[in-house]
Amino acid sequence: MTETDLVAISPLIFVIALAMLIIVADIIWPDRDDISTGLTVAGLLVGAGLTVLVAQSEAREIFAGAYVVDPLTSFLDVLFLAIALVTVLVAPDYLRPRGLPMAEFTATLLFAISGAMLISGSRDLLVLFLGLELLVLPGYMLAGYAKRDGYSTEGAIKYFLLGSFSSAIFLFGLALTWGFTGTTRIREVAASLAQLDTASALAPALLMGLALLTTGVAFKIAAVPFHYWTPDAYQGSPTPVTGYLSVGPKVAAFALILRLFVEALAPIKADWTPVVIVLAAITMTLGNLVALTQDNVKRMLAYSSIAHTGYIMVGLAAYAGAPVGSEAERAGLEGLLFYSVAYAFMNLGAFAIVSALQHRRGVTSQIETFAGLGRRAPWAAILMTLFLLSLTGIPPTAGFFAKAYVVLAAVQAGGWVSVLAVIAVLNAAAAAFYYLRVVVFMFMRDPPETARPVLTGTMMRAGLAITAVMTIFIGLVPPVTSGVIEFARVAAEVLLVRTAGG
Amino acid sequence: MSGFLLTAAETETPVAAAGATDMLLVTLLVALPLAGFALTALLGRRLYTKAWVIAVPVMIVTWLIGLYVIAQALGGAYGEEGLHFTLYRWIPAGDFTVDAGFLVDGLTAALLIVVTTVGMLVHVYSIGYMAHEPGRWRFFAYLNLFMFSMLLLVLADNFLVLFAAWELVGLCSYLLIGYWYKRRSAALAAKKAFIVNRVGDVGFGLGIMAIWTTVGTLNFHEVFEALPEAGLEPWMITGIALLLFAGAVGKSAQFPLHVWLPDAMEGPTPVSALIHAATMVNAGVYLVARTSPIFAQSPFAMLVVASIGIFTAILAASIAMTQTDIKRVLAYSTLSQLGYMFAALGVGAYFAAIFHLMTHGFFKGLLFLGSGSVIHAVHEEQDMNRMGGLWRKIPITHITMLIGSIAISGIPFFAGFFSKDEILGESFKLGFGWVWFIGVVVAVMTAFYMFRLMGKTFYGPSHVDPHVADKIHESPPTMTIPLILLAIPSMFLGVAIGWPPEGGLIHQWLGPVFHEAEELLGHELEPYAIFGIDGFLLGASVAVAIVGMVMAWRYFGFRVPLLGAEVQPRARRVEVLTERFRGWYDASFHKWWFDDLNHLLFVRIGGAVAAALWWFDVNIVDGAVNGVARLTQGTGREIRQIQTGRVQNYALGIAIGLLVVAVSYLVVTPR
Amino acid sequence: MSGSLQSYLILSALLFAIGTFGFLARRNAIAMLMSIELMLNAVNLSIVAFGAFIPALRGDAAIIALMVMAVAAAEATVGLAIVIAIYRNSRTPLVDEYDRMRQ
Amino acid sequence: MSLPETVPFLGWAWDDLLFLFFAGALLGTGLMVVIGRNIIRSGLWMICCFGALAGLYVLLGAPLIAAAQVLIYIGAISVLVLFAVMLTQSKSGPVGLVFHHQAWAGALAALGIGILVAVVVAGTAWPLAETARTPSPTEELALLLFRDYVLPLEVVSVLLLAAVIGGVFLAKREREPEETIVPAEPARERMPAPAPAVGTRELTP
Repeated sequence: MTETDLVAISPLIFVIALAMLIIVADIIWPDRDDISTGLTVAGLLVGAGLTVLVAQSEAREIFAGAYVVDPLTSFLDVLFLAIALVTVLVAPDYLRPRGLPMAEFTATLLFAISGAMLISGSRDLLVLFLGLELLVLPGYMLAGYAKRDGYSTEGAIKYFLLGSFSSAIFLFGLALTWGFTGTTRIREVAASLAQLDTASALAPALLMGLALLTTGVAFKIAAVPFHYWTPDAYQGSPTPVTGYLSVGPKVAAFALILRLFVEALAPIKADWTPVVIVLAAITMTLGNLVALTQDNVKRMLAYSSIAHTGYIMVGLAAYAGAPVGSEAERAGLEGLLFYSVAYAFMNLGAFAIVSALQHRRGVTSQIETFAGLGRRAPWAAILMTLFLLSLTGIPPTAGFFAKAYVVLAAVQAGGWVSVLAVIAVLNAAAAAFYYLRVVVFMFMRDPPETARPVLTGTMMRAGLAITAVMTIFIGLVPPVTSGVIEFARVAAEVLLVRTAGG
Repeated sequence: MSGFLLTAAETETPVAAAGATDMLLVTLLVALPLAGFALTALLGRRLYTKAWVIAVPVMIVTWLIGLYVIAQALGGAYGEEGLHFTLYRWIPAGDFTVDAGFLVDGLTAALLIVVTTVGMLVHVYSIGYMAHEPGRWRFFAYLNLFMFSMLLLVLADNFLVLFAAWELVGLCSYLLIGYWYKRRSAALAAKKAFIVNRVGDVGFGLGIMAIWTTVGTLNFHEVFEALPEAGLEPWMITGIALLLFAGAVGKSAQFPLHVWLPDAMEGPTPVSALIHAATMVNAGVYLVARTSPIFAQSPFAMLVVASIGIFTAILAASIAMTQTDIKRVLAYSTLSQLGYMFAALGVGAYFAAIFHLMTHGFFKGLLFLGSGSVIHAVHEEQDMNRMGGLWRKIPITHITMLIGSIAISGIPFFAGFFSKDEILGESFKLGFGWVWFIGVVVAVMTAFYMFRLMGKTFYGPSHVDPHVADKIHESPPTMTIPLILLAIPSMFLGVAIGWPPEGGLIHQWLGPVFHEAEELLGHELEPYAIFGIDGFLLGASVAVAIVGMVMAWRYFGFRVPLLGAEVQPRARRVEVLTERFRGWYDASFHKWWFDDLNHLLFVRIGGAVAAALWWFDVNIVDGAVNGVARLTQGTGREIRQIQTGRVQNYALGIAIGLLVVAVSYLVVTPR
Repeated sequence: MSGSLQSYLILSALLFAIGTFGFLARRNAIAMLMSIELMLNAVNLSIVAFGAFIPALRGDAAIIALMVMAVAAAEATVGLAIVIAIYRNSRTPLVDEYDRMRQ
Repeated sequence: MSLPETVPFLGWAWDDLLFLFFAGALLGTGLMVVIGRNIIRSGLWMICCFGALAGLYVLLGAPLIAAAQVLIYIGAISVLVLFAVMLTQSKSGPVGLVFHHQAWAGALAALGIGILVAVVVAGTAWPLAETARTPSPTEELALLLFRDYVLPLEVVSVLLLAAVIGGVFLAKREREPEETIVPAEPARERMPAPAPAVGTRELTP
């Protein structure tokens, strides 16, 4: 451990320190939500600044090659910090009326984010696993954060039990891979796998390890048929937590896939490509089909997030299915990263609106809650429409380009992956139906008699503003779009250069 | 920001006259309605009864700017290629770059004439029509948003912007059809329109993707230049063309995706006039015309376009003859006329198609607004069996609708005559005799059902509810003035731009646009011969129009405007048709022939076919659309059963998933 | 027998299967948690076995095994806290009765 | 006195006998954990299971891990689990309702996974493995821990901290919050107080 190591990893240390600081502050000034929230918001902004500063210098491996700070790390770290920021801005309006404290919430959230940041730069299987645990354990607690609410704890226990089950499976996969290659360092794993005889069959233990790893990560990204926990955990969680759960752990799990599958297991990508293609296809389709039948908006968005996992996996499949060294490989990864950014903001925005509506206790997330919103709270209705249109993939929103990128990458990759492109387009068309159903309720139904005005705090408005601006700007304003794309491209190239170099 | 704003495309140098002013004005053309939408949406509720004070003036200014741009474009100020400039680089991602660019050429200008004029008049009309509607700010906001989208659609210079606008007009149409959402039928109709359109959009989207992957650009001009040189297999060109056509079929409501348009009449009548008659439904025709260089490379795709077009024309016309809801007659009529346009596009008569699009936009807009005025007068009654004798009470509506009906029926020298005759004549001369023949049959039906509509509504004894009858009065000036203003082009537009045949203004305007497609098709037209084949074709179509019209008079009554003579309707005549017609037409062969044909067509076969087609439409096509929706939802409902809520079930699912994945790695896909 | 890597790995696989069975079959949340502990221990056994038979992994294995234990402890803490919280709400530790959210 | 080279009568190496003993104990106790009807007994069986595992670790030449196993698992985790069992079993906890009705399917799936993994690990020629065991030296371990694995070490401490903070929050009993005094809203999203009877279900919200 040297000074440069510490400088390079300073954003991560900063986030952890911030979490501890908030706990200490809460002990000194108990029950002061404003202090915790203010500290967190300021801290996250500083942390983002720090990440950008660190990103200016050369990419380097630190901690004896266990961690790396490269453009991909920076790209993902900034995204994670933004996700945390929006979540913290949205949360008080929901938590305060329910008597839930902010301090523990933000601290737990920051621990989870530090886990995500650990994954983003991890170059070691053990660090990867620990990062994953640091990501998901606070996630379980956040899901059960409304501990007096039966739905919240029910979602949490389901999430916890199944999550731990999948963690054990994932760990077994890691152990087999590790035992086979004899190293935990990702670079050396890749080098060891690259030396394998490409003509003959792989060792069964390696394939079994691959199967266990696939199952583990497929669970974390909520790919069908490992998605069961998603609807229950999402519906039960306090709404701001649902927003976070639907993007934070998902994007972090994709970061894990990038570091593990795209980097360490790249030499044997021909073996896992078919499974990814099949999983992507059924994930998109099933997510959409079931979302069609939902009457609870949170649950509908949960299924829709499964469908979005499928779209992101199309990008992964494009990378995996493309010939090594081809342009489509890069396009696929770029699409995956771009989609993650667009998805993070539009989905957080949609959940933020649901949170805002549930400002008063006892307001459900049933679709009837949205009836006549266009009349009652035009701004909320317009923003919700924006997010839903973006989720549908209607141009010129961010969601449209995200879909366009992954689909075009899939077409470029050719072969079976191009079939995925067609499935994705068909699914996008079907998805319009259930997203629009909410729009119908907002603009074409009368508000219920019992409806009371929607209240929003300043923080909530700031959170909504960030997500809305990003959703529009990524679609419409070229400097923003090209900035995100450039960033994604540089980040994607990092992985490709390294895998090509062995 | 200014760095990438308003830069003329480097590849093409617009002539000097098209300076920054023109670019600014074209940009304003889309920016103003958008601003109008934003302002109305934000301030709407405070404007209260005067919800229109922003939307309508904005539209009038837009119209004036539109007139200037149209004059410039058609006056040749923008050169043969048209004004083409890039607002900004929309998607700047390596090889996937798309510019938000505008293109104003003859075709765009032709569309602009219809879109801005009808749009402006419908806005004015809505002031009166929606006067008693609470919450009408919503209506005006949507209307402005629609105008923005539609103008963006016709001004786009590449497929992606076009697609964005395509989706936006669909969304606006959806919002406006469901405007009276408390009516369940309206909400259902809106949903149906959206779903059916999405089916077409999937095709359109795939077509755009196919274009991008084959030629690597989405700009219209670049695509048209690159496609013939890309060395594509013929089936690929056909595939791209048919995918694009799928989008057009959805938006323009052609068979088999036509089911949404009649239901869309649940929306307020100004919406029906603007979106579902004059503008949005034309987008499909515009798309096929705009991409004519692609279609021209595939004879098969052309054949498909022509067949679907002419089949929709006769299908819709036959149905229109039996409807009693005034707006539904007009809706089927719109389908039928759009079918004509596609038939024209399919045979390669591009000028005729756009010409008919323009004339139809005006006279169908007029007819719809007129029907709105009628509905208004008889207190929201749409059933023609409960109208009649209205001509005395609402004279302006009557006269203007009569003009519209004459125009659509193809009576010389009203607008529809020129455009319809050009479609039929060119079909025949280009060797599509069957298209011509069916087209002529449709012309008879058109004249018949339009004057049936006129007769049932305006002439003969009144069947209006006695309580309402006393209160019938002419609509306010905000409604009648647009009617009068639309009646003028319905009368004179044809002769103004369509005469002399094949040398009229419309040919000069659109010549450069369709030059490439015409060359690809290799069409060589004989010079127009009024005393030869053209005279015969013209005579034939006029004759059938008159026959249809006269028959309708006989059955449903008429009042000859200047002479003041009245033909009494004969309600029982349909039942005793055979004998009467035999006696009437015995004298001459032709008359006998028509007698027989009419008998056959309208009484026996016509009735049966119309009934069968109606049945087919309601049960099979409609049923299929609903069935797909039901099937999808049903599947979803089945699948959601696996979400039992029990952790053990979920865990078992994961364990089985793990086994399947492991077996697939170890057994199914080993190296 | 005791001198071959395979026998330890097979043992580990069997223990993993026992844990899996417990997780799939038991109704009690804490019993499920115990099953997960068994699974983690099975993995640990294979890790330590790798360390014993693969010279390159000698040191790594011990550290990884320690880390996995720590993770297991953290997981148990969180899991038991959640179990206690839900028990306060619904007065039953039987997980399959927590099925108010489904489909 | 020294032991004979091999196990008398059987001719096995002593290590093999120990392995068989611990392996048998491990699987037997493990099975008891998952099929035991009484959850408290299951917890006790789990402690035995962990003990057997510690024995195996010693056999594998990793006494440090064995010690940690005893300290962490038996000393901490098991006790934690037993406490939780006591906390949640006092009032209800019908002993008869141990298994889910789909247990047979679970058994099949677990058997499948177990056999598959066992066959696979047995059938693999581990490329780096040697036939002889090498004991892990403790000093080297310390060096590794603070050089190559310093990041994981730090992360684990953060992980434990996070778990403790969250665990305390979730498990701590709140004073009755004041909102119960405020007139209650129609609480569709909140759990009704009484526990549903076994086998009954409520409608999905």
